[in-house]
Amino acid sequence: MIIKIFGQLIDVIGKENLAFDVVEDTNALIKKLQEMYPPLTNLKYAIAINKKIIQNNTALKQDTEIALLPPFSGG
Amino acid sequence: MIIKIFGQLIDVIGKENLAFDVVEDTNALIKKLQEMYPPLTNLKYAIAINKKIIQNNTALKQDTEIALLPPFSGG
Amino acid sequence: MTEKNSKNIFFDGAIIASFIAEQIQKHSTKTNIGAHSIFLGQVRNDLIDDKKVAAIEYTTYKEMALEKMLEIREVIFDKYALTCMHIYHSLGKVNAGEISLFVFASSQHRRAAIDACNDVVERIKNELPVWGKEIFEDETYTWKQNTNG
Amino acid sequence: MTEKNSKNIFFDGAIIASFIAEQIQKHSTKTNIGAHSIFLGQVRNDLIDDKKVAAIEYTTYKEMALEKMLEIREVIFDKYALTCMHIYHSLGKVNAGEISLFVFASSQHRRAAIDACNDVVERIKNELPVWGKEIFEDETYTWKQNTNG
Repeated sequence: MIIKIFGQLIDVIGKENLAFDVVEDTNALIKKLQEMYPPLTNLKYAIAINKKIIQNNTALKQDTEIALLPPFSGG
Repeated sequence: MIIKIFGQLIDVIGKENLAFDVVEDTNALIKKLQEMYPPLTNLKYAIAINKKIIQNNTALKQDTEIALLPPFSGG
Repeated sequence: MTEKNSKNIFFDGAIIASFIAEQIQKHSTKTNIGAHSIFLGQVRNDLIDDKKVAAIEYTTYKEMALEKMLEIREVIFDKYALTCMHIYHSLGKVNAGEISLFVFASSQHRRAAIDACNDVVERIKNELPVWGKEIFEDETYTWKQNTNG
Repeated sequence: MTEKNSKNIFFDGAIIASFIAEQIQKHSTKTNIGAHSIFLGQVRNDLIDDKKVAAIEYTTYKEMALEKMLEIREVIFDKYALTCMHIYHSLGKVNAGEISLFVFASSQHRRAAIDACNDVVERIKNELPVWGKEIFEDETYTWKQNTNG
């Protein structure tokens, strides 16, 4: 699966599209991301699944659209 | 003294500047105006003395700037 | 009373879009501004007793209105952290679809500009000695009455 | 999803004053409108740790942002008696003093346009996936943080 990365998280992860082995759910995703990119642990970000921000652990599939969103600063 | 007339009151009084014998105060003025122009009795208007709307009876002199102001409708 | 504050707010006829654009453009040099809030009043072709409003003709008690406007400016600048505020009101005939009021408030952060603009519009409607005569298509007229919204 | 509603709100680079004037001018044919409320966000040259912001570079998650904007439009049109509403947000580089956000709400009576414009600006700042990178005069940068005012 591909994870879209935005804003300051691009500085941390180093790319805008992160290829990733499929994981079961968003909890597993967060755990694995934090192992790979320890600075994420201290950063605030939301996860969008199919263009909606999720509040709870959510199942993932190969074709799920996943994005990591740091706090918005438009306007 | 001259009384400045504005808005719909011009339709009632027929002029924009009404020459008037000096009266003592605004209560006397209102009374006299209503005698001369009976429709005024049913109209809502404020009196401005020297460009300030007055709430209470106010003394008048020959050179006092007097204006009759119907409800505002700018904007 | 500074020169800046004593300026005339009245505008002969409708306020045109290119004038508004010029005013906006002028503020690009004020790089401490982060937010502009603009209110535009546009003449509606209301139906009143089956007759359509074609235009509004505005008159004012100019000396009192300018004095009142200075008072309003002072209250607003005391109340909100504004960078600047500009107000223009038409006098004379403004056709339906044209703009008769332009309020333009600017500040560093958005809350001040938005709240000040809103506050000023209410004060202009309620406190400024201006009268609108609604002229119908058949050239008869009625006197405009302001509502609260 | 109507054509009108699905339109792109994003604008390449700064929003220029003449574009705003054109948008205002277009509404002169809508003679049922009595009030326009406009919000403009302008890039400030803030001092951050002694360095001056020269520009903001905006990026977005476009597919999500446009979907979110449709949701916001629906909420706003349900909540306020608007005639129309137009929103434009810059992407890419916008220099200090230039405009990056243009919200334009119109209604018959002023309350709806003013309240809707204010509401939409808050939602755009809080809910739209857009990020601003503040670029300093020396070409280093920091990521913008939105405040509540």
